[in-house]
Amino acid sequence: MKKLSYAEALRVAMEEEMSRDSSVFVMGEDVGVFGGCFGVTGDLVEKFGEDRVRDTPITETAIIGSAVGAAMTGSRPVAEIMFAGFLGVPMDEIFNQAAKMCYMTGGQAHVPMVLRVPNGAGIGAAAQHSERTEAWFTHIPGLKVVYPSNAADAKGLLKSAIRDEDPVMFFEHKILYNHVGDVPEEDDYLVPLGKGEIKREGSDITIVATGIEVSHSLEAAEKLAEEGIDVEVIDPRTLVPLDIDMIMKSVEKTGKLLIASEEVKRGSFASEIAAEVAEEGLFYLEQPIKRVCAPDAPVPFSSVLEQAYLPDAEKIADAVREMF
Amino acid sequence: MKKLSYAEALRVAMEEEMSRDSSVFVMGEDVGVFGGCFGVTGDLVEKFGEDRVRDTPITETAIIGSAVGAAMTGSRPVAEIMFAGFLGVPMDEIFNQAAKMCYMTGGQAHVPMVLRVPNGAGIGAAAQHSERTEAWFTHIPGLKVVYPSNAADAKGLLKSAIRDEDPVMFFEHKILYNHVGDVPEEDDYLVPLGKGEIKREGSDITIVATGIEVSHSLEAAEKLAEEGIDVEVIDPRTLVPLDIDMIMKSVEKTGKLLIASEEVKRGSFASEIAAEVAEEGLFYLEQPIKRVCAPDAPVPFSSVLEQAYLPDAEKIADAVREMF
Amino acid sequence: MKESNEELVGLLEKMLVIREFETTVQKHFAEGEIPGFVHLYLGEEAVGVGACSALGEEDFITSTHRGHGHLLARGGDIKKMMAEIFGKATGYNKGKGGSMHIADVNLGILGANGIVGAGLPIAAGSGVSAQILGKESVTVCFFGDGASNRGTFHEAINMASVWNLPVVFVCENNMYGISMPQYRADGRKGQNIKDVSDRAVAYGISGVTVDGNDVMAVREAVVEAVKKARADGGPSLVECKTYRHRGHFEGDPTVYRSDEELEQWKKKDPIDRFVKVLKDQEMLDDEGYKELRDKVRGQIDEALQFAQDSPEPDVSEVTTDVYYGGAE
Amino acid sequence: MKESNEELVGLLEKMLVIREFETTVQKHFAEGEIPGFVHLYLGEEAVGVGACSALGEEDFITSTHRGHGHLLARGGDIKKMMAEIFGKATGYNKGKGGSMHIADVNLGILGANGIVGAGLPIAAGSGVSAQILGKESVTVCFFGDGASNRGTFHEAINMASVWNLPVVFVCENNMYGISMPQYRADGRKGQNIKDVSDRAVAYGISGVTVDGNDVMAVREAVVEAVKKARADGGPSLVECKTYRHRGHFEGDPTVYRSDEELEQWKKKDPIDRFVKVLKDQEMLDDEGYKELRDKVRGQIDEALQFAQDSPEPDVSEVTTDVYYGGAE
Ligand SMILES: Cc1ncc(C[n+]2csc(CCOP(=O)(O)OP(=O)(O)O)c2C)c(N)n1
Ligand SMILES: Cc1ncc(C[n+]2csc(CCOP(=O)(O)OP(=O)(O)O)c2C)c(N)n1
Ligand SMILES: [Mg+2]
Ligand SMILES: [Mg+2]
Repeated sequence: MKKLSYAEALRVAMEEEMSRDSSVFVMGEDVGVFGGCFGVTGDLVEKFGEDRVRDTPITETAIIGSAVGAAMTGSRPVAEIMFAGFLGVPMDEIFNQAAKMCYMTGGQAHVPMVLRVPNGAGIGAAAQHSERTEAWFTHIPGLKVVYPSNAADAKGLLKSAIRDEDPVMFFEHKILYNHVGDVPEEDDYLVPLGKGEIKREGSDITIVATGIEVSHSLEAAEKLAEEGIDVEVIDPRTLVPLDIDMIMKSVEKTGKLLIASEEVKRGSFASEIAAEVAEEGLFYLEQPIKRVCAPDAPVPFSSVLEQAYLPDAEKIADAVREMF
Repeated sequence: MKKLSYAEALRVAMEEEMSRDSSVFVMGEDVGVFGGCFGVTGDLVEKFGEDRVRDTPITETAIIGSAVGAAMTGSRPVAEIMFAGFLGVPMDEIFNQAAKMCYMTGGQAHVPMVLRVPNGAGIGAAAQHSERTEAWFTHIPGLKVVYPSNAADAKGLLKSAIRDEDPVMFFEHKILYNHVGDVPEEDDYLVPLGKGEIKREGSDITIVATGIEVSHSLEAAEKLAEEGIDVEVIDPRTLVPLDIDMIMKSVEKTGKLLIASEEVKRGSFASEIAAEVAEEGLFYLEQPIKRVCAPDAPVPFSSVLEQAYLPDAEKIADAVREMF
Repeated sequence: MKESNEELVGLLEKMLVIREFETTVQKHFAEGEIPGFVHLYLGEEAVGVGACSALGEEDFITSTHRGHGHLLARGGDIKKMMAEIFGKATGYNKGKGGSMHIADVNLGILGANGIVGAGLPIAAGSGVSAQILGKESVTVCFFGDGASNRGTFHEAINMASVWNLPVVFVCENNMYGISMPQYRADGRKGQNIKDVSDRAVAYGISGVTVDGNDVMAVREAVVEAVKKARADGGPSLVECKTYRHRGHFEGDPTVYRSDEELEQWKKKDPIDRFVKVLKDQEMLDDEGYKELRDKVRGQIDEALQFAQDSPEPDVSEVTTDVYYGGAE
Repeated sequence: MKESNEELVGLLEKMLVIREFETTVQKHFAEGEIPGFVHLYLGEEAVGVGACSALGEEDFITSTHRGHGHLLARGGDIKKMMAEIFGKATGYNKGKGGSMHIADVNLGILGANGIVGAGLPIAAGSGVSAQILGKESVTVCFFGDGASNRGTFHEAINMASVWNLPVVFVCENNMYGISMPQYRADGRKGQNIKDVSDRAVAYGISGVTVDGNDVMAVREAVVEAVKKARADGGPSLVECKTYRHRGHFEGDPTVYRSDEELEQWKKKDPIDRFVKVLKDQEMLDDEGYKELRDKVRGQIDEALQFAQDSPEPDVSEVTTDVYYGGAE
C-alpha cells in the first residue's frame, strides 16, 4: 500500500498499463507538457514521448472519433475530455460510433477505448464546467460507465477499463483529485467492472452513492450513527454494468433506500436506480424511495449559490432523518 | 375539424405561425424544395420563400448554434434535425447554449426556439436512424420536451412550442406521420405545454405512454377490456414540464402503474416516471411498477429483429396481464 | 506506373460488379424485399474502384451511407453483402446492420456509416494506429461533398495534418447532398467554392481535383497520395467529381435537378468510358466484354439467390453483440 | 476615415480600462476573493477595442472565455462586471454566470462563453436574425486561434458564407490555445498553417491578417469588414496576431513558453505603442496620459468597492431563471 491522491492513482494506472502494453496511448488537450488541466497525466509525456502522449488541438469530435478508429484497428486509446460539460461536443462519436460499432457490425468490430472525464461541481466553475452528465451514457447501450470514489478504486478501475474490450466512460470527480488514500502497489491490482462495494455496513437504511457522494454519505452516516440510525453505504463503482444484486440485497435488509447524487434530479441515474428497485424490489420498501440530488437547474457560479445547489452530508442526513 | 395526417397537422401549425408572426422561420437540411426528409415542411418554401424556409448545408452544429443566436436576437427559429439519432451532433449547442443561456445570463437572454426531430423505429432504418433520445433532454434543465401522439395534439403543441419563450425539443414519431385524425381548424388552437390528457379512462391500472406507444397502449386496452381489465391510458404529451399530478391521481385510483416506452430501458424517461411515483406515490402502489421498454441494445436492422426489439400492443397487454 | 491487361480489365470487372449489384438491389428494393433506406452508387463506380485499386492488403478504408460500391471495390464478399442488405442471418453483420452499416473488418473495411462525415475522424484514428503500432498501413477515407461541410471534416483533416497521419481523404463530389447543390453561382448551395479540394489549403496539405468518372484518373491520384502517405508524407485530399444516376435514396423523386443534367452525366458514364478506352487499346473486344458481363451477372444472381434463401436472424440475436466481451 | 482627437484618446481610454480592470481582477483572484477560473485579456487590449470601435448601437458581439476585454470595449458597465466576477447579486448575471458567462444583452453582447468555439454559430444566427427581421445590424464574433480548429468554426463560417450573413469573424491569434502553439515549424501545433486567415479560402470569403497589437490596424480592418457586411457583402475573417501576457488562466505556470518570448511581446505592448503614437501626433502629453490613467483607476477602484460591498445572491436564486417564461 502507498498513500496516493486520486489523481496520482489514475496516473499510476495509466503508467502501468502503458508499460505493460505498447498499444495503449493517451490523447487529449494539454495532456502532454501541461500535464493535463487537472494535472492527472502529469509527467507521462516525459516517460513515453509525444507519440504515446498526444496533445491534440481543440477538437473533441476528432479526439473521440479518432479514438474509435484507433481502437478498431488495434490500439487502445485513453482519451481525455477536459470537462464533462464538454461531452456534448463529441456526443455523436460516443453514441453512434463507439457505442454501436460492435452491435452494428454483428460483432466483427470492437472498440476498446477509455474516455476519461473530470466531472462535478464545487470549484466555482459555473454552468458549463461543473456538470454531471453520466446519466446520458447509461442510456446508451454498448458503453460501460465507471465512477470511482477513492484513490484505490481509481487505480483498479482505470486499469480494468483500459484492459476492457468495450468503450468505457470513466468519470472522475474534480473534488476527489486531491483526496489521498491507500493504494495497492501491485501492477496487477484490478477492480472488476460491475462489482459494487459496501463502503459501510448498516441495518437501518441503504444509501447508494458514487463518486464524491460516497464521502458525503459516509460523513452523514457517522453523524446519524450518533443518533442511533445505522446506515449502509453502497458504492456501485460502475453504473454500467450495475451491481443491482448488491443494492437489492441491502434494501431487502434495511427496507429503506436513499440515493445521493449531485446530478440534476430529473432523468438522473439516481432515478434509474429508484426505478429498478420500484420494479424488482418494491415489496422490500417500508418507505418511499428518496433521491437527494441537485435541483433541476444549471450549476450557478456564486459560491453561496453553488453550495445551496449541491447535496452534501448535511442534506443527506436531513433526508435520512425524514425517513425515520 | 378537418382530417389531417400528423405530418400535415405539423405543417399547418408552422404555416399558421409563420403567417401570424414574421419573425418565425424554418431551417434545416432539405426542408425547402425537397419538402423535408419525411415531407413535413412540404410546400412551405413556395409560400414563404427561401429566406424564411432555409435549406442548410449538412451542418447540425451550425443549425442549432445559429438557431440559438437567432432566437437571442429577436427571431423565432423552428429548426429541424433530420433524425433523433443525429442529436449527438449538436448536443453541445442544445445543452450548453440553448438550455443554459437564460440561467447563465441571470435571465437577461432567452432562447425561443423549437427543435423538431423525427424519432423512433419501425421502418428498418437500423441503429443510427431509429433512436429514441428524449431522455437525455429531460435531464437538461432549461429545455422543454414535447411529444405528440396524434394529429390534433401535433398541431396544438407545435403552435404552443413556437410561441413559447424557452427552447423546446419537439419529438415526432416517424410511424405517426401518416396517422390521420380530426384536427381543429382554428388558427388559435393551442395545446398548453405541461398538460397531459387521459386518452382512455379506466379503473384497474394506469398506463403512461407518449408518442406511438399511446396507440399501442390503447390497442392493448381494448383487448384487455374484453378480458375484464379496465385500463386507464395517460398521455403526458410533454415530458418537461410533466403533468405529474395527473399521473399520481390515476395511480392513486388504480393502484397499478405500467409505463410503455420504445426507449431503451436503462436511463429512460420511463425510469424517471417510475422514480417519481416511487418517491411521491409509493403507498398508492399495490404492485411493483412495470416498465415495458426496448431492451438495452441498439436498434437492429432486420425486420424480424426490429419487431422483436420494439414494444407493441401485444407486449404491453402481456405485461399488464402479469400484474393481475 | 504501367498496369497489366489483367489489372485493367480487373478494374472494369469491379465496376461491373457494382453496377450489376446496385441494379439488382434497386429492383428488389422496389419490390419491397429490402427494408430501410438504400443509397445506390450507380454512376460513381469509378471512384471506389479507382481508389481501392491503389491499396494493399494491410490498408484500411472508411465508407459512407452510400457504401456498397466501396465495399465491393475493396473485394467484399458479394453474397454476404447481399444477404446483409436483405437483413439475413448470413449477412456480413448477421442482419443487424443493413445497407448503411455493412463492414468487413478482416478486409480493413471499418464500416459503412449512417452518419454523414463520421468516417473522417475514424480514418484519422486508423492513421494514428499505424503510428502507434509501427505499421505501414494507409487509410482511404471516402466521404461526400455534403460531408465536407460538417465539422468532422475540419477536425479530422486538421488532426491528420498536424500529426502527419497516413490518410487519404477521397471526396466523392457527386454535386449534391440530398437536394442541396454542392455549389452554384446563384441560389442554394452547400458551399461557396467550386472545388472541395480548395479546402486543403486550410490544413497545409495538398489537394487535387480529378474527373471522378475516369477510373484511371482516380487511380492515379490516389496511388500518388498513398505513396506519399506511406513514405511519411502525411495526408492528402483528392476530390473526384462524379454524379449519382439515381435519386439520393431509392424513392427520391429528384425534383431538385433536371433531366438534362442527368442525361449529360449519363453520357459520361464511367463504365462506358472505360470500356471504350479498353477497346481502343485493344485490351477488350465485344465478345470479351459480353463474357465479362455475363460472368458478373451470374455472380450477382447467385448472391441474390443466396440472400433470398438465407434464414432470418434468430430473435435471440437482438441482445447479443452489444458488448464484445460478452454480456455486461 | 479620419478619427477625431477624442475618438483616438477614447480608444486609449478603453484599453486602459481593460488593463486596469484585469490587473485588479488578477490581484483579487490571487487573494482568493474570486471563485472559479479567470482568463485575463492583458496584452490583447487592442483587438477588442479596435474591433468594437467599428460597431454601432444596433450591432452585436459574441465573446469567449477570455471575454472581459470584449465587454469593456463594447461599453459594458464596469461595476456590474466586477460584481459578476465576484459572484455578487448586483452583477450582470446576478452572480449566476461569473467571469465566463458575463453578458449584457441590451448592449448587444450575446454572452461570454465557456465553450471554446461556441460563439461562431451564435454569431451566424445573429446574422440570420438581421436578414429575417430586415435590420442592418452586423455581428462581430471574437474567437481564438485554438477555437479555429473546432468544427463550429468550419460550420459557422460556411453557413455565413452561403447565406451571405453580415458577420465579421475576428480571430484573436494569441499564439496558444492553453499550452498548444497555434503553429510551429516543428513539434506540437494546433494547425499546420501560419495564418489562420488562410482558412478564408475554404469558404470563398475574404481573409486578412493584421497586427493585433496595433489598435488602429485592427480598427481599420474591422471597419472595412463591417462596411462590407452592412452593404450585403457577406462575412469576412480578420485575424489579429497578439499575445497574452499572463498564463492561460490565473495559476497557469506557463511551462510551455519561454520568458524571452514573453519579453519580446511585452516590447510590443499595445498600450505603450498607442500612447507613443498619440504622443508623436501630439494628441496626448505626459500629463494628459497621467490624468487619463488616474481617472480610469478611480473608476476601477469604485467598481471594486462596489463588488466587494455588494450582497451575495439569495439562495432562492438557485432555481430561478431556468426558464424565461417563469417556472415550468
Ligand atoms: C450528420 C448527418 N446529417 C444528416 C444526415 C442525413 N443525410 C444522409 S445522406 C445525406 C447527404 C449526404 O451528402 P454527401 O455527403 O454529398 O453524400 P452523397 O449522398 O451525395 O453520396 C444526408 C444529409 C446524416 N445521415 N447524418
Ligand atoms: C469545447 C471546449 N474544449 C476545450 C475547452 C477548454 N479550454 C478553455 S480555453 C482553451 C484554449 C482556447 O484557446 P484559444 O481559442 O486560442 O483562446 P485563448 O485562450 O488563447 O484566448 C481550452 C482548450 C473548452 N472550454 N471548450
Ligand atoms: Mg454528394
Ligand atoms: Mg489562443
